[in-house]
Amino acid sequence: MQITLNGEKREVAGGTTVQILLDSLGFTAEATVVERNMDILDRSVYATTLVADGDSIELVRFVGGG
Amino acid sequence: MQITLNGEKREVAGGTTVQILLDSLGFTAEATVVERNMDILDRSVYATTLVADGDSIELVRFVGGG
Amino acid sequence: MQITLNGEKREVAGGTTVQILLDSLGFTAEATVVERNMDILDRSVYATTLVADGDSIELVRFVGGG
Amino acid sequence: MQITLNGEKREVAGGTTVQILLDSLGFTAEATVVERNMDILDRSVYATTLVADGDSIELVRFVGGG
Amino acid sequence: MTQQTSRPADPFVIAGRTFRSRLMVGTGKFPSSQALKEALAGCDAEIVTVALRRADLNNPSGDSILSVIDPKRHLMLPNTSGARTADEALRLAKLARAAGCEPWVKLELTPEPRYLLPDPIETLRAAEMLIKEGFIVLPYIQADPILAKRLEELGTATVMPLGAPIGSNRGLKTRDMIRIIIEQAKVPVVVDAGLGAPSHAAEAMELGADAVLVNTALADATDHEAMGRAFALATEAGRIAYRAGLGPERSTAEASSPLTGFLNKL
Amino acid sequence: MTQQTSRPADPFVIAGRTFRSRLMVGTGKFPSSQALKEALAGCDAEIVTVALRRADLNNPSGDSILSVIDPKRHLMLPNTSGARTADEALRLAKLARAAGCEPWVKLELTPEPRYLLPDPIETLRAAEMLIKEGFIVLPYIQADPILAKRLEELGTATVMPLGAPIGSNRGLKTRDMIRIIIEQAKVPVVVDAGLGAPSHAAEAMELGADAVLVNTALADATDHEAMGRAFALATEAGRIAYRAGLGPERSTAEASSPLTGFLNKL
Amino acid sequence: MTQQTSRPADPFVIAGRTFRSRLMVGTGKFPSSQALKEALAGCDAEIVTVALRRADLNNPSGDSILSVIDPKRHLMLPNTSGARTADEALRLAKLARAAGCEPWVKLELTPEPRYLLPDPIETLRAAEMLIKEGFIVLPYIQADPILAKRLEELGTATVMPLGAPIGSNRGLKTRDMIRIIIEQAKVPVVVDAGLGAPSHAAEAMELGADAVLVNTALADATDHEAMGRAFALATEAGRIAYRAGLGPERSTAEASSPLTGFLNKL
Amino acid sequence: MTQQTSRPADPFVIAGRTFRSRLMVGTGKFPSSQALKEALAGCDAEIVTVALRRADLNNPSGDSILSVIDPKRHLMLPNTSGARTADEALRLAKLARAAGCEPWVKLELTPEPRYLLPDPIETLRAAEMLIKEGFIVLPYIQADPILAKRLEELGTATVMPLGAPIGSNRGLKTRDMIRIIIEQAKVPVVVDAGLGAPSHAAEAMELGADAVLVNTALADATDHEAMGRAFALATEAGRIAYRAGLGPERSTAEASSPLTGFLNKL
Repeated sequence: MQITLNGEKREVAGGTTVQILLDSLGFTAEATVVERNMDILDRSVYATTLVADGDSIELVRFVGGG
Repeated sequence: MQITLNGEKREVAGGTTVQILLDSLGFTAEATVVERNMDILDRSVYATTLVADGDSIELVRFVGGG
Repeated sequence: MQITLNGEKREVAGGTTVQILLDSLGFTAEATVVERNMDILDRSVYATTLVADGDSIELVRFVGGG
Repeated sequence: MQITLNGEKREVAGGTTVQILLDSLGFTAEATVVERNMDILDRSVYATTLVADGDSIELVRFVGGG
Repeated sequence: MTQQTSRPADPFVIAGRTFRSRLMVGTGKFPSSQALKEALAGCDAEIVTVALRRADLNNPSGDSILSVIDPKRHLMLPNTSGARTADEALRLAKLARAAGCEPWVKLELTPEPRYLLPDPIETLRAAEMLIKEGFIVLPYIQADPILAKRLEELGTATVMPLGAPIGSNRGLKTRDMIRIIIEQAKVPVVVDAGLGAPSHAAEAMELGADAVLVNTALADATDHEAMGRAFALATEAGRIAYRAGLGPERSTAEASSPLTGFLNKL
Repeated sequence: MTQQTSRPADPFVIAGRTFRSRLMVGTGKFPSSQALKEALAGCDAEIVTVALRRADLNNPSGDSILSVIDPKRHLMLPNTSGARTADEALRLAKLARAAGCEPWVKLELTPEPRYLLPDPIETLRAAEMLIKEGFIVLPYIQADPILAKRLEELGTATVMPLGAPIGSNRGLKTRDMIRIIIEQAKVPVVVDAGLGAPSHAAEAMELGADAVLVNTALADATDHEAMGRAFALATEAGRIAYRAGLGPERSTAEASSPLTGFLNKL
Repeated sequence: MTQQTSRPADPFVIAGRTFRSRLMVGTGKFPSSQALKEALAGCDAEIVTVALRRADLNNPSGDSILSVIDPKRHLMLPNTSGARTADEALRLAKLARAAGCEPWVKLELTPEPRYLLPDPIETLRAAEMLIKEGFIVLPYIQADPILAKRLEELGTATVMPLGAPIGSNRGLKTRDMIRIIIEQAKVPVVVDAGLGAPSHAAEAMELGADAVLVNTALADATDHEAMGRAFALATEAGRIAYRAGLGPERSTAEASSPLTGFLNKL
Repeated sequence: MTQQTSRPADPFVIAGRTFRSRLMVGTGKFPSSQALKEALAGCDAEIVTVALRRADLNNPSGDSILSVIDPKRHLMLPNTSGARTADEALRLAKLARAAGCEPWVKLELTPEPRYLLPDPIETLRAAEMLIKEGFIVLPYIQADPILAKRLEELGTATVMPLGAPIGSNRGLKTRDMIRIIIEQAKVPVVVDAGLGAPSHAAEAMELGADAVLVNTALADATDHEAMGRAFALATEAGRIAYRAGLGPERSTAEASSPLTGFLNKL
């Protein structure tokens, strides 16, 4: 199935959880926030939240800023 | 009967029109705008508009301003 | 005899030395410089330098300045 | 013979007057001042003043300036 | 190129109406009608602002501002001074129109009396209401480029950023922001408030302002006609210079006399 | 009071000679004689400065500055630019006089080329020598009030303090000292150098300067006649304002519309 | 009076939380994490701002800002940079909170990229929404005293007026308006943006600002720790001077050495 | 790079003698010896100026400045205030030396009392005489780059250009000329007079001045020790920043947060 990840189209296998997605990308939960279809996900649900076809997901992190 | 004229309470006789009021105060219609109970009156109706008890009337004119 | 001390005329007795003059005025040599007829006197000669009639003497000291 | 004209060495024939020099260079007396060995020459003597060997001559004129 | 040919190419247009003078004059605080009359004559102003106030019941035939303003030469521009809310500003604008003014209004919303600075929120709200009612709106604002852009997008006829607080005579203290407003504006920029000397007016015009509004400096003058003339000349000077191309600032000197052709040294 | 009556009461006099214009013009760096001609026409200057240099031997009939300056309308004021010592300045002044100039000289002694700033010691020395030789001396100086006073006491016809380095267009950077010089001077004060915009000229005149000298800003302009006109207008504006009485700066606002007579609040 | 006794009496409190340092630091544009680390060490800052951006999918373990910020010493203050509307600002604030930040936010709404100036209308709207959501709001604004007062009345924890455009290093160009904001504010005033040198920070503090925020000047420095130290010292200097009582400007001199007791003249 | 390594590399040397502090303090106008003592303690100054005056015959044991100055910590630098000619300055310098001062002198020649501005001619003459007599001369001068260069060539140990008239608290009004003096000087440049706030001292040091001298601002303070501390911190801040590399002014903004990686718009 296809999702939009940080603005890019991506294919992901069915049954992929947010945690699996992060792991596959090499991201650690600590430094990252996940927004799914405009809703912020609590870290506690990463492992139990399935990514669905058409999802728009944003992985956000802190950078230097004034 | 009593009206409020530019913030001051005033006694006026029944049957007083706006025109009569202006004349009695020595104002000419040209230089003045009359607001009656927050409604601006057209000059053409000064002579036919009766002042009613409790009316709030403002006589306004231009002054120097920046 | 008469001298001019810091611009004021003063009477002093004959035989007055600079040291005697300072003592009589209550000045200590340390904090003060003495200029006699435009010549700066060395402290070592205060005791042996006689004040002469008509002398112009300036007692100078440090004050706050920018 | 040789002269220094505005800093440049120049050969001029004997018997050359300042006027002849100016003419040969195409300068009009009006717009130019002549300084010969640091002395300013009056225009009236251009025709009668001979240029001598070793003379230092400056032809000066007005230019735009602030 | 000569002035004769270059000047006509520089019309000053607000809301489709062309003006000759780029100096607007406020009529407040003059010691007498005569003083105001002289100032207006001296600067040959076209746009003059006025305020609306309650008539003095004890002085009906009082010395009127209208005796000085000539409808043939002047556009009387009523301001909304005294208003603290958009509704009060709308009310004053309507009264002015009813009194015979054209539907032009200098929108002025100053909630606090000490510095008389404009309220950006109420000013934007009032501008929207006034435009809906068909008014041509000239808003007095802080030197805020984003606010200026938003007002322009709403449809105001100009923006009138301040140079300094009203009557302070401090000059173009907001120079950097005024410069940005001018760079971004598609409507005329009129610098209002704080211009206390002709050099301030010239500086604003040199930056590219389309016009300036002056009041206090004229009212405070000893010779009102002369000061009016001075501001008119300086405003024109600044405008001409803006169009004639000013040079850049340099951190070192640049000789104005040739650096060659020196005589032999002594 | 009207301009008609007040203006004639303001003659500009240097060394007993009366001038109409308070804007002096430097003639350096113009792209062409035509450009200079237009600038002079635009500002209607009376006093124009020129420099003396070696004639170009390869270009005897070269385009001459004299073709533009009209002895009937202009006083040609030779400067001593290029001189680094009093003796060299004296030599240049004498050459200028021999070339037919009146015995007026703009004394300019600038030992270093980067900022072209005047040397106070040599300038004072040269002024003394020139005055002895019968010259009318207008010295270009740092904005140094004590030096200005000393030159005045020597007998110079004016003092010409700088606003900023020559050609820098930076304006009246020495404002505080210029103000003191004006307050103390008994001879005309002419602000010279650094005035890059009409507003700078107006500001100097508002401070009470008797005149200004401008060159670079005119030479750099795209439209020379227009820029000349702009500086002339601004100089006049500043002078008129100085005489008409400018108001003080205020730290708070002062309402230009009445603070009474407001309508009942909504 | 001595520092020992006077200094403890000067706590810097925002939203009930007391800070030691009055210098806030922005973490953008540093050449490396090491450079930022040195700057933070040099100025011993407590409040440091950060931004939120999309993670780089190709660089998951990328050099993180979090490696430099020490939760024990620093309060990480997320900004809403990138937001052009109140809704986007709210979204970013929530993301930051979800990422573990305390509910503090530097509200930054800059619709246009050239000057990055704040939008007064959206900023006010966003402040209201954020406060409702329980955030402690520090809004970046134009130096607009009326807007500052309105934000304070809404309940923002501070106001953060700009001195000049972000990164311009131009200093306190809005000085007059900042002075008015400080005079009228009941919440801390933090001067943000444009402060390019320690003297700018000191000037803001001398005016009575409660704190300053600096970023570009630190990031641009050659020696980051030294520049951090310089800004910290200047900020403290300005604060101490504000409390110790600065003298007034004078238009004439006032002798610092006695004007009496001179010796007889030669 | 760390302060520890960078700071020792920055000694302040006058006439071969190294100083720790770049803040010189004038001792005039303090309300009491205690106030001066606190100010000196607060700024930890090394070089302190004093004046010479006639002793008060009626108050021989009067409160002496010497009670506050500690020869172990302070270099007492006598000034020649009160002198109007080079001869009077020489006389005062000799008196100071006879009184036990080292042969250092702050040369101050101010003929007029209203603005107390230095006389360039007499100052140059006095400097020559004093140097011949073996004095180490620190001359107070107008911000005149040519005069500064001439004094340096004569052999003065420093030049001390003014920022504004003595005691005026107006700050670095002569900024442009100070910048040129610093650029051209081979001896230390000490900005003296007019510095009324720590930000003024920092600004002078950021320009590259080697030191500053402050008096009035310290004497006028309410808390003398605190103000002394404030000036010391600001002077150090300005020096560190000068060495750490300040960024350039920019006419537009430069984002301090990234302009990429924004989230999808709402």
